[in-house]
Amino acid sequence: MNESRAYIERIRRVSRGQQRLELAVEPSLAAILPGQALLVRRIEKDYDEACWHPYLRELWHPVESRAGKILSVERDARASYAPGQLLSVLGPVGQPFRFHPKLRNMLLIAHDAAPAPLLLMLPALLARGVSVTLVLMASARAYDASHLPEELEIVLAEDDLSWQDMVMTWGWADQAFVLTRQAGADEALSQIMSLARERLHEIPANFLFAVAQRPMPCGVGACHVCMLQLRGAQKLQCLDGPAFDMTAMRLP
Amino acid sequence: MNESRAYIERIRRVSRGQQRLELAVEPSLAAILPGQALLVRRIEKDYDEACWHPYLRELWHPVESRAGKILSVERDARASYAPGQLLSVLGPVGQPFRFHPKLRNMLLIAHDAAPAPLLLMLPALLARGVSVTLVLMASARAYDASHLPEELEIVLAEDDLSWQDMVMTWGWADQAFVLTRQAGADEALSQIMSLARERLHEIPANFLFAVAQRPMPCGVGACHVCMLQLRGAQKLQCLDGPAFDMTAMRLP
Amino acid sequence: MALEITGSGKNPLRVETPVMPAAGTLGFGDRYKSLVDLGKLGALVTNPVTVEPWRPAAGPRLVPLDAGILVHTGLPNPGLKSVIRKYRRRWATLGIPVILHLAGSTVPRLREAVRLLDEVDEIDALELGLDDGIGARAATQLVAEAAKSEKPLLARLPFYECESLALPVAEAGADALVMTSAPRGTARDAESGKLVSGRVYGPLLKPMILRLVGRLRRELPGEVPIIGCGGIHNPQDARDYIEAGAVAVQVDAATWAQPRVLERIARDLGGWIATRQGDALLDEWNPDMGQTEALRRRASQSGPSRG
Amino acid sequence: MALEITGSGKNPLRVETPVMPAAGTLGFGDRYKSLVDLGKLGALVTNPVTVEPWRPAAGPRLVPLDAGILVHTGLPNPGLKSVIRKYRRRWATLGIPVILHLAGSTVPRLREAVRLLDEVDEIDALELGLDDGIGARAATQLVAEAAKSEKPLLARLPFYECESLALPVAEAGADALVMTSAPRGTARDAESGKLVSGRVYGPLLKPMILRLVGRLRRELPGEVPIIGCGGIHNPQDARDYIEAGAVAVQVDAATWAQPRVLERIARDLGGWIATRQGDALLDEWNPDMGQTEALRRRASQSGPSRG
Ligand SMILES: Cc1cc2nc3c(=O)[nH]c(=O)nc-3n(C[C@H](O)[C@H](O)[C@H](O)COP(=O)(O)OP(=O)(O)OC[C@H]3O[C@@H](n4cnc5c(N)ncnc54)[C@H](O)[C@@H]3O)c2cc1C
Ligand SMILES: Cc1cc2nc3c(=O)[nH]c(=O)nc-3n(C[C@H](O)[C@H](O)[C@H](O)COP(=O)(O)OP(=O)(O)OC[C@H]3O[C@@H](n4cnc5c(N)ncnc54)[C@H](O)[C@@H]3O)c2cc1C
Ligand SMILES: Cc1cc2nc3c(=O)[nH]c(=O)nc-3n(C[C@H](O)[C@H](O)[C@H](O)COP(=O)(O)O)c2cc1C
Ligand SMILES: Cc1cc2nc3c(=O)[nH]c(=O)nc-3n(C[C@H](O)[C@H](O)[C@H](O)COP(=O)(O)O)c2cc1C
Ligand code: FES
Ligand code: FES
Repeated sequence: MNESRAYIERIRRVSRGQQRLELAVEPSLAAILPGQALLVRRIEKDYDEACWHPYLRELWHPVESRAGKILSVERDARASYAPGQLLSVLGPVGQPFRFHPKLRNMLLIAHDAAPAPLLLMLPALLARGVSVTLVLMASARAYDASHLPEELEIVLAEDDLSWQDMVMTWGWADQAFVLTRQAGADEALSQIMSLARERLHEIPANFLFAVAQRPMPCGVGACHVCMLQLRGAQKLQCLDGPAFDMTAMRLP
Repeated sequence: MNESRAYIERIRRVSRGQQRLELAVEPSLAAILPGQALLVRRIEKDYDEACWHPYLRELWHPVESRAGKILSVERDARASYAPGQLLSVLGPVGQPFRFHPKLRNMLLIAHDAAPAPLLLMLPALLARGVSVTLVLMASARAYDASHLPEELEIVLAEDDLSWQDMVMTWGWADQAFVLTRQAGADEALSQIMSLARERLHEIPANFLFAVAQRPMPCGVGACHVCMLQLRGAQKLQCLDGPAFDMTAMRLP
Repeated sequence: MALEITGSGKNPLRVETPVMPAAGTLGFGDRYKSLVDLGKLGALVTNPVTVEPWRPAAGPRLVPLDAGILVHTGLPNPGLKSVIRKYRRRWATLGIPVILHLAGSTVPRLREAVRLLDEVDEIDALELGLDDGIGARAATQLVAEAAKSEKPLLARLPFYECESLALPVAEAGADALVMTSAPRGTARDAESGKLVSGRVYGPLLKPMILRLVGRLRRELPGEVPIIGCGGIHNPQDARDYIEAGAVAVQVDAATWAQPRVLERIARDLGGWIATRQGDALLDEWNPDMGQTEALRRRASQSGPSRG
Repeated sequence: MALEITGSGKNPLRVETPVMPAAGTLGFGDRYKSLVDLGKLGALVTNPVTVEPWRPAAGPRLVPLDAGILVHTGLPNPGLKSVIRKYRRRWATLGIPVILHLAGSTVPRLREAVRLLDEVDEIDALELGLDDGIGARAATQLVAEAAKSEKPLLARLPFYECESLALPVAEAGADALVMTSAPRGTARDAESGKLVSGRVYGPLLKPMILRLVGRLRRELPGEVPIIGCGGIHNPQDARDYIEAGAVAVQVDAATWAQPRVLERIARDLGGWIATRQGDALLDEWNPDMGQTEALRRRASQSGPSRG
């Protein structure tokens, strides 16, 4: 975790709803791992005068790392950015995802949220021959995934969050990561958890992970805004997250 | 007085310290007269969402009007602007300067302030053969006037605000406009007034004008922030100004 | 579909939309004509008027702040009689109720003011400004005196004493409480290096005053209407005040920054309230509408997250 | 050249620079290591600690505001004993004084807390957080109990009651007054549509709290030091508090937005105070220096523009 300066080197519209920003970053940041993210402020000068506008840093999710100094992040295409924009970057924030050692089949679920936080794992997993399925649920079904790798299987869930071959997908998966928006996360996770239970009877530890997306004012474990109450333990999303084993969560 | 949209069409660096922005404005604004100004907000979209950042509109001084739809304003070169920037403009603010009907010699004084508010009169006066002298005082001596018309006589005052040929300049002048910064305006005006008195014995009405530069939150006479207490009368800079006869002012 | 925004004692004050300018922001109805369609507002609240003439404050009057401004005008005005003489004809033509803001008074002066005002048909209500630091005793004496007017009385409470004054002022006869005047603050004028005292305006007032409105709506007797004022910059800000329990709102410094915001808020709230009152279904008359209604319903199911 | 920032009763608390984090912003000295050189701060004020463990608040904890944020964490912490056990070794290595912030207490709990704390050499002072809405009686009882500690006692006053509590709390034994905790407010969480209650942070707090500090500095006995806290985002904000009469300042949410701001303010004020104390001439050690000194001198000649 460090604060460093970066800038936007290039902007590419990659699909209907998404753009990718290529950031020139310090080498330490280019080594970021899947699961980790950046807390970013756009700044005018090297010294950040108006650090109250806005107060909260934006959480940017790297989706690709290149040449040891370029990170691509994926952002909603409606946000407007300019090449050359100077950035103050806090990062890396969070713990890398811990993958199953014998991972063959990965299930990714994005519920009501664009899947950017899940994408950095794709190059490495696909290169290792892991089959990856990305299920888009609720408003995430509108996500235009045309720019994602062809080997990735994309599934659109029904309104009741089910999908064709759901039994098979759950059965084959060695691990699953579920991304939700902050609002209503508990309800959504709990619904997905019951779906999984129906198919699997028992959910093992280290199998089903929630990827949390609370706002993070400090990103370093000081303000306690991002604290989660797990069964018997309190965890900080910024230090211990973003992935939490859903079997340890207190869901409604 | 109206609110309208405009945008920055072109930006030119005109001298060491100054840039000129060419604004595409509504035709009514292009007919602005010397003395009048614009209250400007830079906005992102047509509807101005964050009208609190900043609260105060900037006071922009047109220095040239062209083709019935382009206004040039002069701004400090350190401020950064981009072509295409959308603006919300309130204007015209204030009353036109009232020139002496038989004006032959005009004395302009800029004390501690860049002379932009005085420049829009130059094209018309010089074209009519009026001789115009611009005296730069205090920090205004650093103003780089190399882009101003050649017919304009530029004089740098001494530390005590005197200048060579001062007696003559005061004697010849049919009218004088004195521009000061808001801070310390009263002291500066009072000092210049006594200098004038020394040279002229008696100062006639409609001869010596102060050009006021208080901040103006509303620009339409509603908030009373810009009110001046003159002898026996209260005047609003935004409605009655910016020029006030110095013989009617209560100076220290 | 007029809304009553003062309590039931006197002829209630009726507005077509629960949105008006805060005293001191819009003049006397003679300014802003070319920028705001005054007829689309719920009412005009005049600039503050004192019984005797007041002169403008000396020294810096305004300090730009990060996300706000500090203002100290000294409330210059030519005194009540002149104001009435000068503006009554204009008020008659506005087509909306006129609320005269009375500032800086004593009991004898207020008596005089009420006598004058009750003769002026063009004025529909009084708003009494209570100064910061005023104790409950002084405040209730002033309010009781002003309440002798035949016209409905709004009392504008100071920010820091809003909680302690609300009940006594309501009991002393105010027909509505305006919460609040802008808080006092101090800032350095960069030009002169001087510290300047004045009132502070900015969007951060909204969460603070919204909380006061919500708390006091729960604590005060139901018949005392509350008018919310502080940091309103868009229709959603205004709706939040109404949902927290205000019957109406006053928009302050936002009008200076962007005059069209005031009219837009007035139009938006007018339609919104009409729809709510008539218990109509969500409709498409306003693009922001559906979402806010949905928010309101969700919010009213779950309530505030604390206390 | 150490500065004393608590009154003379006990061993005074000495700092090298009058700048520290506000309770709740910097953790317990274990976070921010890689971002802020803690040794350059005047002191560490810990996150709030309660005698019993507290759990995090349910529901939305944060609402982004225009030019601010609203935060409600519920002050989760594992309780005083655990905190001491967990962090005392770290505190010993920091090289700056440690001020433990105690929150949410009763007299018997405070008695227990003081007993525990007086045994911990790694803690140099106590800061007692007084909750909003606390009356003068309850506040003075808590302060009198906490003042029995051998360590200097800072009392953090709530925003809305700061003026009424300052004198009684000082008289009850506080060695310094922290003005103030962030005001409470309410805002709508856009994600859930819920109204959320919490504390409000933003630059607009500064003019309001600066005024309180200035007024109370004039009204309180000279021996009670005031520590200013609210809306500080740059060195000039901090200097303004010192010039208004504070001996030191606490920086709040700015640290989250831009951690290097905290250290920069600490370095700047450290040098500035040293120069002022030594009555040195303006010098060039800091680029902002000359101008501010000039402003200070002009300001001290002319004073604030109003009473
Ligand atoms: C008899 C008298 C005459 C005064 N004459 C002047 C004058 O000519 N010029 C001047 O600048 N100041 C005068 N004052 C001082 C005045 O009280 C405030 O200092 C000043 O108006 C504050 O200006 P402001 O811009 O902060 O207005 P604000 O303080 O913002 O005024 C807002 C509200 O505060 C209330 N208020 C303000 N001051 C008072 C007060 N003193 N008593 C009761 N309510 C108050 C008003 O009702 C108003 O609603 C006078 C005070 C008194 C008692
Ligand atoms: C016995 C007891 C146990 C509680 N346990 C919890 C809990 O486990 N989790 C929880 O969220 N809330 C608890 N509360 C409620 C708590 O009082 C507040 O509602 C909550 O801490 C406010 O959270 P905040 O983030 O706004 O913190 P803040 O209100 O910002 O806390 C800031 C300051 O307020 C002071 N303060 C806050 N609350 C109190 C209080 N009740 N008494 C005295 N000072 C106070 C603190 O000293 C602190 O300096 C408890 C209250 C009591 C009396
Ligand atoms: C009769 C009278 C006339 C005043 N005239 C002025 C004035 O012209 N300008 C001004 O700024 N203040 C004026 N004041 C205000 C005082 O300077 C002071 O600000 C006011 O009494 C409030 O004081 P406070 O800010 O300490 O509460 C006047 C006060 C009184 C009582
Ligand atoms: C013993 C006790 C435990 C509490 N635990 C919690 C808690 O876990 N989370 C929470 O948000 N509030 C908790 N509260 C706080 C109450 O819900 C309430 O917010 C608090 O008493 C302050 O109320 P007020 O906001 O109306 O002043 C607790 C209160 C008490 C007395
Ligand atoms: S973001 Fe502050 S503790 Fe996690
Ligand atoms: S700027 Fe508002 S009255 Fe002149």
